[in-house]
Amino acid sequence: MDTRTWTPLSRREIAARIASDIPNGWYVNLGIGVPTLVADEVPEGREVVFHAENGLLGIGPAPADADIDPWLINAGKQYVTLHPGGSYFHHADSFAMIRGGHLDLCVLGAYQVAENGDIANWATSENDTAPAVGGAMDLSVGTRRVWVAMNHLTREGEPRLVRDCTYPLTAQASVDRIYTDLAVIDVTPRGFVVAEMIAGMTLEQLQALTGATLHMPEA
Amino acid sequence: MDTRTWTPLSRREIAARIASDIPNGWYVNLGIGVPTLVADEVPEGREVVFHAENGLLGIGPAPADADIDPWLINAGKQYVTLHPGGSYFHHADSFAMIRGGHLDLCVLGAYQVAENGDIANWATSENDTAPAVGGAMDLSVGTRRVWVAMNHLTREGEPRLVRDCTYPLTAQASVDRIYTDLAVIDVTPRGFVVAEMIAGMTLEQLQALTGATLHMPEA
Amino acid sequence: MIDKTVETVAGALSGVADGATFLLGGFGAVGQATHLIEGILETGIKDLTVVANNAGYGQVGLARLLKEGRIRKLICSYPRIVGSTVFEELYRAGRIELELVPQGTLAERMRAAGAGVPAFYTPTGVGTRLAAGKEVRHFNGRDCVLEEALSGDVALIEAWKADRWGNLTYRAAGRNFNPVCAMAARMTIAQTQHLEPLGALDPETIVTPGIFVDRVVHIEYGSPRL
Amino acid sequence: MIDKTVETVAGALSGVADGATFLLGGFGAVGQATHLIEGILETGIKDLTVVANNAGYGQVGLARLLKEGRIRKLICSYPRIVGSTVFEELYRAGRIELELVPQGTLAERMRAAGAGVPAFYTPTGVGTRLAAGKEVRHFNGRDCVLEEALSGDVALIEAWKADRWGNLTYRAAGRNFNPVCAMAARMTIAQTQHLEPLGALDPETIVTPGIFVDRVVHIEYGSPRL
Repeated sequence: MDTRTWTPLSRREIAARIASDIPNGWYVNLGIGVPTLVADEVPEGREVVFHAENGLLGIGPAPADADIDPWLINAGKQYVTLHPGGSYFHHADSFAMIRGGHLDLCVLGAYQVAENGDIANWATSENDTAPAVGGAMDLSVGTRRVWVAMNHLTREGEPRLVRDCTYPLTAQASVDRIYTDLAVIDVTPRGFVVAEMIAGMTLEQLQALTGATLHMPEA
Repeated sequence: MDTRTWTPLSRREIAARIASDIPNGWYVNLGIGVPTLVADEVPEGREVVFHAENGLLGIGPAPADADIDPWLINAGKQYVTLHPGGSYFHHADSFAMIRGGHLDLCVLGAYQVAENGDIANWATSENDTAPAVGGAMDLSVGTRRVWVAMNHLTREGEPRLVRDCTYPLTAQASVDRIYTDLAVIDVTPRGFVVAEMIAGMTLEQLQALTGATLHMPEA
Repeated sequence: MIDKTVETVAGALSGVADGATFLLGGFGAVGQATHLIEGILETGIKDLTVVANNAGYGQVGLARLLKEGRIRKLICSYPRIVGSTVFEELYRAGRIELELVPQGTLAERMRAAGAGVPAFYTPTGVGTRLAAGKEVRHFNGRDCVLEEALSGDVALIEAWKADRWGNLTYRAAGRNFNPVCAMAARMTIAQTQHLEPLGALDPETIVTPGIFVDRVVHIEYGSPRL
Repeated sequence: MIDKTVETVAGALSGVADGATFLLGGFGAVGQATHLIEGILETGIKDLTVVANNAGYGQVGLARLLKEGRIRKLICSYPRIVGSTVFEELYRAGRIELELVPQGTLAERMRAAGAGVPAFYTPTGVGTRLAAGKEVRHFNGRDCVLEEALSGDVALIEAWKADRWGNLTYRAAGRNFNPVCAMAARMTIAQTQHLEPLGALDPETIVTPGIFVDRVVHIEYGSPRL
């Protein structure tokens, strides 16, 4: 019998929680997985401009099958549409936007985040066969803010918020905020600071599921 | 009484001489002065694509007054036209073309050229008031070939082809060929090699007007 | 809703401050945001650093700012003004600092700032007095100098068409430094001849995407004068 | 007269040689010059180095070249193939060399090659295993790694429209790496869906000016498959 006093957020609930924190007018890049879902959860009345590494700004919702343009895909290779006001550009310009600090935010998935903001999200061991990195390293160092969306624990029940990443790093000290199925946690000079927990969760319970010390916000 | 046995080429004749050496299909940047005249002297039947630093490829002839487009100027700030097939781009892309070796040729004016190919064409003393360089340094190091168009002598009768430049350098060892009002001279590992002299000129006479040793082509 | 348009030049320039670095688009008279540049005069700010290819033209824009003594330093490839000697006079009198930069290096340094590249090597200028004191390094058989990114606090640029997201197109040779300045400044302000509804600009033909633009002011500025 | 058009894929690829470095445009299936890439198979050349964002898609193009053992080394940000395990098998067997490069660094290294910039500094990758052994230097309070330009012998790219001068436009996300590869190769070969008369492409909307393009082959290649 499950004695837990809480219900973890679903993937869509995590995405909606993130979307609620994105103000009108931000330029945002979304990674694959839960981050991609954020686009559908932007609150009514806000214009958020979504960017894709492969040279798109102003990505709109997924098309109906009949409306697919085979030349219009995002970085996750899904068919998308373009919002009025959207634009196309080449890869060097696209990563100039990323590395040059022009994007307000990227939302990434991760395997691990360390209490100093280190992120590991591209390889699960030093000896990965055929490792693949894509744009993760550029996004992590380049955008003004990096928010991570991930489950609080691995499938095996190991904490993903850790003192030091054991997986290969994507970037050093770059994560600003973490949204998990259990909590919202800021990465600060003090380390992990709990901004929010789901209903029924106590700090002690959350700490037991976390691999580094959790702090409460200063009064 | 002028005892000279030769008649120096006019500015237009120098330009025509240069134009006759430009093959069909080259991409060419022309400096101000005599080089600019080269565009009008391209032999019938050849397509040469002219580039301007301020973001034009495919420059056509000067417009009639009635056809002036005030937005369409070259790097010398003269009104120009655009040939069908021409294109516009920004300054960073324009100098990517230059520095990246995509232009087959630039034709520049110069104060002095040294026998190792050093060129001085932007400042006449180390203490110039309000010196101005423009794109001369980028062109001199970047294009595949650098041809210089200049009079053989200064107004004061000093040689412009010299052992070492005394004016501030634009670039080191970059000139390939010099077209003067008296001769065509290649810059080679041996130094200056006379490719051609105007009618009535002897090597001895030309040498007397030149500040470094002139060589004849190897047989 | 995103609306980057502002009604007036004064509104477009609100917040600019003494000591700021301005990046100015334009090449000669073409593509220079003269109304915005003259708007700086009205704000009263001074001690400015200005990055621009030329030192202005005629008696307008940058030439007026120079004349009124607002500019401490000019970073420039070709500091000549057709029809004015104001820059030469200030320079000879030691009343303005000049950093002379080859034109391609000027463009590339701003592009680098916009692209998050803090420094790069280039063969331009090696062995000349403009490279004096700069680090030289050998790549592929060739000496190159290290050049650092050049960013600005404010870019003042001129567009042909714009929309409320700040997407821009240019006209002919009016493009020049404008898209490069737009990338390189913390705040980019554009004056545009035409303001279009969102979606009217073809996404294939937008030259400066709105991500690089903060404010747009619609001014029917007419034709450049040569 | 300048006419860069060639009639056949074989003609477009004439002169390519063993050991060459190929730059391939495309991101996933979109914008990849599949007909030209498959044309390499027919030429019989081998020992190739290939620079591409992905390791191909499905059973076509780059995936076929890999399968036939023509490729010695892949320089790539995301060496995965949807619908094929050929790269993984070669890699595990030690039969292909992989240089893994962050996607933005890959694009910027090619852009640098095209722009005559031999090397640049970037914050991307600092402190990760992809920066192992690379020079690190501090700029403005931040560590950056030195990255060198990446050029190719031949670029194979896909355009939407082209003319006989080699001017190109692209379609939507088909632009991606294509303009960057075009700048960075000694010879750039484009397959184009549409061939237009000279002057039909608006000079304001040409994305890759013909100066970056050597040969154009008109192939009605249809739509990309995902």
